[in-house]
Amino acid sequence: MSTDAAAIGGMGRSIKRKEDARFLRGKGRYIDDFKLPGMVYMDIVRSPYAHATIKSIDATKALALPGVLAVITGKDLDAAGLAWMPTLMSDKQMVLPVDRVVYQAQEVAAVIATERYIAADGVALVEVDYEPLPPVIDPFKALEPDSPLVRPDRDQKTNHIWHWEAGDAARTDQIFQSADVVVKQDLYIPRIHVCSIETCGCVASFDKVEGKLTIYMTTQAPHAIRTVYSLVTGIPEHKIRIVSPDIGGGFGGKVPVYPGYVIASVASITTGLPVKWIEDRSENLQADSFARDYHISAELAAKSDGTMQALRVKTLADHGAFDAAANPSKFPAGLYSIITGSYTLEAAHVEVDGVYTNKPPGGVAYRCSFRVTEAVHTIERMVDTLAQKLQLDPADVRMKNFIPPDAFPYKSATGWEYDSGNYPAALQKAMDKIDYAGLRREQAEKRARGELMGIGISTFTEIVGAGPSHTFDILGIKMFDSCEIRVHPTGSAIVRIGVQTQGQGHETTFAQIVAEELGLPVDNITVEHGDTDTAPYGLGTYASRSTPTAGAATAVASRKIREKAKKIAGHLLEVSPDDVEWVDYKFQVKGVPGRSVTMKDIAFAAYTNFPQDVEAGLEAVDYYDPPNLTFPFGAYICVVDIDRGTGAVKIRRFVAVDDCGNIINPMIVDGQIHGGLTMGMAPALFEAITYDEDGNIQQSNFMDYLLPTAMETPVWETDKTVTPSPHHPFGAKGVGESATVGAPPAIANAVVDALSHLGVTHLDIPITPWKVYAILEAHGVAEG
Amino acid sequence: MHFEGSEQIKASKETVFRFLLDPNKVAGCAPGYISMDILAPDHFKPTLGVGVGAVKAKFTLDVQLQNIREPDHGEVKAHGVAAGSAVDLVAIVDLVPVADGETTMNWVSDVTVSGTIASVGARLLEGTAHKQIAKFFACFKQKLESPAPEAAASEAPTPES
Amino acid sequence: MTQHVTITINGQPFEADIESRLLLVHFIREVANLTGTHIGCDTTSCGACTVLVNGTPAKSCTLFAVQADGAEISTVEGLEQGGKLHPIQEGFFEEHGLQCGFCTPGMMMTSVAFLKDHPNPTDEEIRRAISGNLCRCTGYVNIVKSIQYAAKKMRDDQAAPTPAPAVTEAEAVR
Amino acid sequence: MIPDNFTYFAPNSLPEVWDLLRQHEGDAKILAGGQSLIPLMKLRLASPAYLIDLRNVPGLTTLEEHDGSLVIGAMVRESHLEQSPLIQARYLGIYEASSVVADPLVRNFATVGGNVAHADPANDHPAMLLAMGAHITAQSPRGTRTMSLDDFLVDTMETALRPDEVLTDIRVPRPLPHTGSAYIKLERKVGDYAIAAVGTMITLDGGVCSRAGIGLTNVGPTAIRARQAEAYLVGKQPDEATVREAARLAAAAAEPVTDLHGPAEYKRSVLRTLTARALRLAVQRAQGGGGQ
Repeated sequence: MSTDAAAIGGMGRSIKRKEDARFLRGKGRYIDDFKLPGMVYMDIVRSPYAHATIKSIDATKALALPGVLAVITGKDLDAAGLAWMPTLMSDKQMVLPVDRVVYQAQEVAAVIATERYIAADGVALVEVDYEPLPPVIDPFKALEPDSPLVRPDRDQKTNHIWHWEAGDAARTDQIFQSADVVVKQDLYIPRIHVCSIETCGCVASFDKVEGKLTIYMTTQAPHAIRTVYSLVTGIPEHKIRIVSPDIGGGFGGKVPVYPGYVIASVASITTGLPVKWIEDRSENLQADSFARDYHISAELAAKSDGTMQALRVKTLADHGAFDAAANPSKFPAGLYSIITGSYTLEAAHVEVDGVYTNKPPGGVAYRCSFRVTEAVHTIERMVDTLAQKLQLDPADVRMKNFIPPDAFPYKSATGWEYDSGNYPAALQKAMDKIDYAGLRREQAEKRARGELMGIGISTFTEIVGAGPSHTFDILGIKMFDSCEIRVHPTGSAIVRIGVQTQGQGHETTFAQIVAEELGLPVDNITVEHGDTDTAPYGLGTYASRSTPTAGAATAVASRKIREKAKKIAGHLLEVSPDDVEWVDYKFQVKGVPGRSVTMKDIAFAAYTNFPQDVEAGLEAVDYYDPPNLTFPFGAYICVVDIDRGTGAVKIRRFVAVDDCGNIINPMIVDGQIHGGLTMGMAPALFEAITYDEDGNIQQSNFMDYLLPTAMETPVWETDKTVTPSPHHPFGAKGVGESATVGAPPAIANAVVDALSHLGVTHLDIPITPWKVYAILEAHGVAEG
Repeated sequence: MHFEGSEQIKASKETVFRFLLDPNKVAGCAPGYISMDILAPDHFKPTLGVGVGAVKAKFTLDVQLQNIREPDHGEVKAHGVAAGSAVDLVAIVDLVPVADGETTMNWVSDVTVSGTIASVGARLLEGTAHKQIAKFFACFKQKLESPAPEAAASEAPTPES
Repeated sequence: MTQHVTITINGQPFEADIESRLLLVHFIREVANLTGTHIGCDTTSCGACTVLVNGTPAKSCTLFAVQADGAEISTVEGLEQGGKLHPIQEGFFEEHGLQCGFCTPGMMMTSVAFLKDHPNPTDEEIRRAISGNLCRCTGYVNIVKSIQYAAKKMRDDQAAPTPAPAVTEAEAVR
Repeated sequence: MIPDNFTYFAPNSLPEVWDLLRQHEGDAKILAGGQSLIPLMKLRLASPAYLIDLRNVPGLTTLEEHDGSLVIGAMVRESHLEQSPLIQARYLGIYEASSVVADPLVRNFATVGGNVAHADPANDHPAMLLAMGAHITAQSPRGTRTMSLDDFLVDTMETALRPDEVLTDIRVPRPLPHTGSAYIKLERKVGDYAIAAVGTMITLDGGVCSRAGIGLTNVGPTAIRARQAEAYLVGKQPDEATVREAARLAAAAAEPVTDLHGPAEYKRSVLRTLTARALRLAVQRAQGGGGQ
């Protein structure tokens, strides 16, 4: 009968993770670990060209190879009406091409064979005759009238996809006309790739007798995929089961439906055998959805005392050959309009134009909620640019322009209603922790000696937790999320959620929510997710939405159970439910601490001894539609040293003060921030995907695409402030991506700061040693 | 990739040109020559094992001669696919007589490599391609100037390995 | 093209006729059905496939199984002995050294071999030792802590060996 | 990533290796550590029909001083070299080169022989070994041949090794007293190839440089010996001005190209820095007196 809070393991405790038991023993079940009876393997023929017509595909030699069962081409899929599929952004995408390829490494045909190695041999034997076409690589040239068309299948004979804007153009222009100061900066946020260490893959298994298609799939959003599959194929939705097993990292790259999943499904239906398809790293990097690739031109208008007034931003978004981004339907540029950041601005106007090029499709996240990284990088660089122009300290400019703590809820110039925040407190904490004043003194001394160090600040505001459903949907499916809880007679429980973990620790944190709300020990609660046959419908995990949406659903479902439990408690305590109160994880008769019953007692009674007017059992479901998004924030300070002989940048210190509202599990939150910071540093200093003029990708594997190791990664110093979300059931906000969003500008600002006395105002990421060295050389301060 | 060069060959323009039009002779100079199908006098398919060190890819090229202006000018268009890669090549040869029995062969070549080789091998590609192409044209000079070329060169070339 | 090999994994011999080209990682995963060893790249960069070959950490995607004929392989499945987690497993659990868990087996195998030669490592030495293993989730901070935890545990166990298990921790990983 | 199939041999003696090389000339590749070859095979950029693994051939794992030379057997693993007390004590430059080859796991299998014989200009050992005046031993049925590493490195991934020859060891002259060596690599991350790297060796005689070796990594078709810079140093006191001028000359010997590892001009500039740093370090070590 212990109601010891430690044994319950509820909110705010660093409970060790339940899921670790299997991972530590090598017993995780990742997609490539599945082996079904009779399973065959699929491998994919891919285009060496970025743009070409397909004159013919000859599979004779491949089919002659013993063990090859079938070769599937676009013509085969076309016959079944499946050569194209919808993207999440109301565009369509080739599953397999019928007559032309539009990016390098595009899927051209699939070989099905009895063994993985034979499938690979078969791929090498498929002969495809191509006629190369001029590729469209530069998105600016793509918009020129004489540019070749990437998508002649469309009615619109242009490479322009869409125009989107937010804010008040007229008011913004007006402020710019009369502003004391205007700073302008072009920024390029390069194309990058999430590169979860596990690549994508699936095992599709069609049961001919039942007519049921089961797909084990690396997906962050199993339910949405089931619905889309049903709509596209016509297979009734109850005859489709999507199972998302253990996922070896998602970060947004496992939200889209890739052609491989669809081809494997078709292959299973046609062969009647389970078909496994596992990407290799090269395929993953070359063909799966990319992130970012925004060409930005930003202007900030301010008063001469540093008061920021208005922001004007124009953007070209390179989407590759299909708009296969994974944003809410009404937001082709995601939540990019959060670009006014943590600051009070009188007005803002932000525009984005999407454009097609002969590159792989995408525009998905890289551990970032819907284009927030691009927005944060822009505003945080612009604040520094302004400070530099006015010769003010960038910390002072931020303090001066922060939305004041008492101004929340705050309506931003682009229309968002920020739920809560205390930006000055977070920045002050970071400045104190890192000894900002001391660092500035050190910098001045070093500068006098010719040494280069820089201090960079980023005070970002995130926007996470989509819904609410009136604004947010994915292909029309509203962005709520769900939880279903069943409490068993002996006081243990199973919790099923509509979101899907990829390392965030849901099996632990969601159990903690229920433990906190119901007073059942966390050890007695099992959390399940990822199987559409059993889990309640949900939109999945991405964009830091699990805690704000399904986490809220879990709390609300728990509270529904508690409501019912209260009636049973009254019955057991022989008082009116109105005379019962929930205190210290149990129900007690009001004012009589000795007379109480635990949830375990009640659970047993719910099946054995319940009042006449109460249904048997103890379970609840909640579909939670958040009233608003949540707005986590943080203040990051980065210190870099620059090697004058090589231009190499070394992060000496990095302090991250995050505020994600109330915290379920501090250990897990810290881990999320460590990982997020590393994925923020990576594009700031190392990662980028580029193409040569023929459309050849230049970073097609981990030899060329540079994921940081433990040696390049600094020791992250984390801290927090807590400003609860006023509208979330337990005041939480979501945290998975904050650090990835907030870190890049802190690093870029630090490098620019180190070079600012040379007149440097900007460096595009990734900041390579040669970009820095060129500046040092030009100013005669390079060593050697 | 764009490459160009020129060779001084101690042979008449006509002799050089005849050599260039003979696929068997030219193929003998191709890097890593393995075999060849001749489909027409101006259309043939040699199979080459091209590479450097351990790196080697087997290409079957589809070669088409075009814009032949005897005995001054010829163009070659070639296209091949291998190992997730493709190569597209155009070469233009102009012959200029310089002295009695001597000819300058000016050549330019544009090569596009796509796919795995271009992505993975970019670091080594340009240097390697340049060397192979320069070797190819230098080989003409050597064969044309070597003794008793007529008899030897009319036979089918010997594969490299 | 095929060859008969005997490869001992976690003390159990596996015999098979295999193609010369079969990668050791595929032997482990598909012949021995030990799927704790993962594959994350094509270019011997990520270390998700790290196992011990005769005690030495190796990227098993960059060895042919025929090269390991007669070798003793240790994988993540062999770490736990007699129902007792290896200190490295305990360390990763206690210090939250894993998130998605995909790189974890390789990370732990590298660490086990490292700690044998470096019982009292600095954080810098640990970072260098795991620099052939990529992790995308954790930012490495907690992995370093996990390895320090294991180092301390192993030192403590060395100083005051627990009486019960017949197999010492050090032997367990061989 | 699945390689093409091949026939695998693991012969027990050099004569067996030679036999196999002769039987399958042109189609066979020697497999040492395989850390470069196997990824190439997985990408199907290399598809040798026969692989001849040297792992069972005796005598290729020597690592000792012998007859005035350090003998590094072709199958000595990078990690073995890195951990060898002999190398750490007397051949610091080689130690430093081995400790930056790829990553620690790759080094457990990668071999020094493979690193040199692959003749990739980005590999780390050749430049350091050039600086130290290393020689290559190649054995064939026709006998044993020794050549300088300079002669061995012909072009990108091309060596002077004949089809029937096997690289069996690398010999580095034992350093004279008052010799120091160093290897400095600039890489963006562990596991990456060098943007540029420099190996240096300096012997001092009464404060004057009596011998100098400088090798450059990944700034030309092969590892490059900076001859002019070496010649410039000899007979001079290695003061700051001399070091800087030598560094300038070394950079001038490079033939860098613009690629993912940076613009050619940057590489040339950074070579000056790296050469100067590696020379200073070598001089400092030479002044320390130990034969390093």
